[in-house]
Amino acid sequence: MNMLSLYDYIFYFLAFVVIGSSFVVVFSRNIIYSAFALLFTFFGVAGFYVLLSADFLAITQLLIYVGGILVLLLFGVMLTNKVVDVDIKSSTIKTLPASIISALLAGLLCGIFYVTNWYTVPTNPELLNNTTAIAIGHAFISTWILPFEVASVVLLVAMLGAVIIARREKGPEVN
Amino acid sequence: METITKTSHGRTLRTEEMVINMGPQHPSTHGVLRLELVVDGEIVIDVIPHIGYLHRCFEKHSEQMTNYQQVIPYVDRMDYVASMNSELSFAIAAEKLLKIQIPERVDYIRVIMCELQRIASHLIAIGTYGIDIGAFTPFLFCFRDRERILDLFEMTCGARLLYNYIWIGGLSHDLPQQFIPTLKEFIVDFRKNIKELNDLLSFNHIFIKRTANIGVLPADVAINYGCSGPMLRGSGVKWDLRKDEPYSVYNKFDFEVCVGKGEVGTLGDCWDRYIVRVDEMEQSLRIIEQAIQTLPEGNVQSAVPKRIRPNPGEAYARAESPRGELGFYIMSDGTGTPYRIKARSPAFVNLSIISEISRGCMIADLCAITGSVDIVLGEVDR
Amino acid sequence: MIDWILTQFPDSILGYIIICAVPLLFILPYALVTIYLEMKMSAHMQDRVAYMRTGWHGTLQPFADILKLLQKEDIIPTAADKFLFILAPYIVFIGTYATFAVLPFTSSYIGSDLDLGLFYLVAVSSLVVVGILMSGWASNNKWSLFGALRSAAQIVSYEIPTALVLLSIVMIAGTMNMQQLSQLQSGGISDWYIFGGPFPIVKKLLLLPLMFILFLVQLTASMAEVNRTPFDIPEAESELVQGYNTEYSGMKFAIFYLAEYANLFAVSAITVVAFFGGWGSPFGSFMSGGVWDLFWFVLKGMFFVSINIWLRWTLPRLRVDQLMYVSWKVLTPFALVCMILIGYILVAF
Amino acid sequence: MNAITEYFGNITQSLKTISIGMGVTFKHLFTPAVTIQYPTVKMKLPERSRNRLYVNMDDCIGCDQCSKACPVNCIEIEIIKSTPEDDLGITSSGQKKKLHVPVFNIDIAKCCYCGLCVYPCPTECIYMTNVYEFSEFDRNNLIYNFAKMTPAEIETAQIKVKKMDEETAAKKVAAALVAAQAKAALDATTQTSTPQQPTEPQ
Repeated sequence: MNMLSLYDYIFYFLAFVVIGSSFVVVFSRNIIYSAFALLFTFFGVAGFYVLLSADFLAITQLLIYVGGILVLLLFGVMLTNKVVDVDIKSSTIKTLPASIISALLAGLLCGIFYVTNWYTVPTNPELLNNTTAIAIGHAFISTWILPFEVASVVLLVAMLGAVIIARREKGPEVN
Repeated sequence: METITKTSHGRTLRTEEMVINMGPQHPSTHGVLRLELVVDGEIVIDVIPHIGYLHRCFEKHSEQMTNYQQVIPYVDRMDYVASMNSELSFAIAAEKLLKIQIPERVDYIRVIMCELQRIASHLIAIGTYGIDIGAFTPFLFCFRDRERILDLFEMTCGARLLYNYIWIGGLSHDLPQQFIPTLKEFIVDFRKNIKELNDLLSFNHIFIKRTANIGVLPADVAINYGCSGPMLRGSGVKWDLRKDEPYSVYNKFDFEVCVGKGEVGTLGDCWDRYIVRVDEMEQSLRIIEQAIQTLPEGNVQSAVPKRIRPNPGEAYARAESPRGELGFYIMSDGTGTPYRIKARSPAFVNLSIISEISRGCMIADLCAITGSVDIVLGEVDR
Repeated sequence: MIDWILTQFPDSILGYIIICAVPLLFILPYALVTIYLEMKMSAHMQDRVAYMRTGWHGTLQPFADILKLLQKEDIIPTAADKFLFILAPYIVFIGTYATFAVLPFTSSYIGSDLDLGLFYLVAVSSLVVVGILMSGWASNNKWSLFGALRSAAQIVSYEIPTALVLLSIVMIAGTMNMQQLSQLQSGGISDWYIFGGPFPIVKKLLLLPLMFILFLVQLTASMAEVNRTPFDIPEAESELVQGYNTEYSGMKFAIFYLAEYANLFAVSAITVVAFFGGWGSPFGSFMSGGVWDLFWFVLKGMFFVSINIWLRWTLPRLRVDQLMYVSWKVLTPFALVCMILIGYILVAF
Repeated sequence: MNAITEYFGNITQSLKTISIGMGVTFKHLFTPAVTIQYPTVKMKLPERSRNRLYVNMDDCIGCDQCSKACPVNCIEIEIIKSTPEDDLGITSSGQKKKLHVPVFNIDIAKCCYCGLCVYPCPTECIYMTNVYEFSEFDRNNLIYNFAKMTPAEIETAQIKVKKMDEETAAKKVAAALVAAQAKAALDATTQTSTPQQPTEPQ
């Protein structure tokens, strides 16, 4: 058996963090705990990106998922949850269909995992030190410019929509 | 407190307001005031003030005293940052009951002391108001100047806070020799310091943005609620007992009644109330300067009665304390013990307006409003 | 320097752990010095003298403070969510500490010479938000929750002007690497980006006003990101008692405190790297290299820390909505306009 | 247009006033401090300062005026009359002391430092000193006992007074008896009357 390298240790540690915290997200009765556990999940995934030397993606993961989505989620949960009185509890409903669908999904993923011909590169320090930002930038501005721009338009529309919804609440209310 | 709102899509949204207690131990309630807030996020829906945490039965206690003179130390403890003014009010009421004439020198010294006390009290109001808004440094600048006034008081009567200086019919001590020169020095320095304070706080843009158009108190509402002092003058009502119903020797001095003008926002907002206090300090300096120029000679204790036994009857006298109209009602049954004493404390009346002017403001504004009312809980609860 | 440490511990995780601990060597003494500096500066601004008893002019007082905090009873409110309550200060500190990984202390030392240094800085500061939200919620105190929500909203909003400013710098420099950014400005005071950067004179003069505006934006936004007056609304003592860390005591409070001060240096260091030449000496190659680099970097950082302290003891506090106004309606448009203008200048010259 | 001027006006005003404020605080960075290092450096108290009370028992005549003047009843005085043969000495102002003062307690914890007790004192023996550092861990230690009499002295004084009282009472009884007899003799001719009871002197 091969001696495990440092990277392997880090990989298994991150895998443990991701899987463990995902379990907390799914199974915790306290919705706040679920939300906070997401933090570790996102972090673990960012760690995987780093191990795959996708540094730009890793940092974007942090910026968008931790800084944006998670904070938003926490805001939502905290403002709807009563602080002192009762907690919103998550409970399991419709166990049977859920487990069937989950099993199917898991089977599908495993199938893909085994069928796919993975493109492997030897661990190359040279590659690790190079940023992917330049390549991503070039790709966005040349090959994928249309989807990139369309995505930004979609975001703009979403933002305007959010503003309109937020404004409507302030108007005269139907009681 | 649960409100059910129907959105335009016909779905119901249940929202609930949060009830939160501000005080009795809260940094910005200036003592043991408890404000029960109903808030919707940061917006204050309702404010319910709860008072009485500092109630010491001043009025009932006074009725147990064997001597009118003994009431004065208790009066000191009502408005403990402006004791001189409380003493003056009580002394005037008692003198009215006794029907005695007091020497002119006594009146002049009383005016000097009360105006110094007004400056000291306003310095606290301004300084703590700075803290309410978040600026700490002006507070210590104010306290530095206030210390010098307290030094003057200590030099005169031996106490720094609770003086027992103004007696019925006179004063406990005459002015010490070095009082007038020290006071003159102080006036010169203090004029500079007011300017510095204005640079640092009053005209700071952030400060103006935090206080202008906040807690607007229209003149008619202020009058209806019985507000007085800088609270009323901040709303543009020119009412000052020193001018409109002169007591002591205030009619001999030339000074202006400062009113809010709505310079940076709406008339009657927090900034107006604040700036009225700053301007009043300047006017007090003017009064003091005139008083020390024309200070008559004489004995300050010649009219102090040996035994204070007023004839059966009643008297009410009011004076302008730094917080407003402070009145004392005294009823005598002919013995040395007061039969009934009632104080009309301005801070209590001014506080009653707080829920009226702070509906719909934000929590941060509530601190600004509470600070601009300038309450002293010792006087509110008595 | 990192290579040297790694060669001492070949192929072992120990070397990496030691590398991770190096910034602590800086943060702890720095925090002590800054506590002292803050107390002394505030006192002298208010005509006081502050600490005088512990040691010469009270120099040992910060140690005494830390010692006191270490000994204090560690109170956890009964109604608090115990697990999150304990976890929160550490998450806040981790978020702050992570920024130190990419600060170029000298030309030879940087924790991690990331190519995406600036981008990483922007991303990692969001971790602090989660920790603050956690502490506010776990305290089970309405004032704490207010503080936490305010803080989160504040930091999230102020990230945008900061990001725009840093983006402008990246556009000019063409790199996000902190070490390279410093290297580009190492030619003395006239090469610093605040004075237009190392460019021909016309371009320099055109860039100069824009850089000055960007610097002001960055200074304001960085103050807001570390919750200091005039943007200290999350812990506004007159409104929220102490905000999200009201319920904390003892060592947990000390960690919040340490994180706050460390964060203060981190944002100052970002300003230094982006505008004031990082570790570069103002006299070009004179007094540069080796320990001088560290000296200049820390000196410049401490200069901005003192400016923060100075402002804190001068200004009143803004209100929540005014804070948002400043971020969204003043800083962001200004930064955006500057960025676009810089783009034009860069294309034209 | 108005909104735009206001917008830029706000920004320039903020920058301007902030820099003015910073100037003020910067100036103060170099002004000497006004505070003092209290326990090592102390401010000179003015002559009239009112702090801890002190009673010079040599001059006290036990008149109870101070206790009556006190608004918070913090002075507790007990007296024992002296017999004619006792010589209690004279006060510094030459007044003759007539009363023993076995108890003269001042509860400084209750004292409100109003100074009202100082003015009525006929011998100026109670006055306010400039001592202000007298905190205690036990509240009872704040009750100051100024009386100098030992328990033995108190007892002898009490016995003496009792004896004297008894003597005077006996004298009174005798006198009353004589008077009653005379009166009875007088009344006997007119009407009957109730015999008078001797009263205990207060």
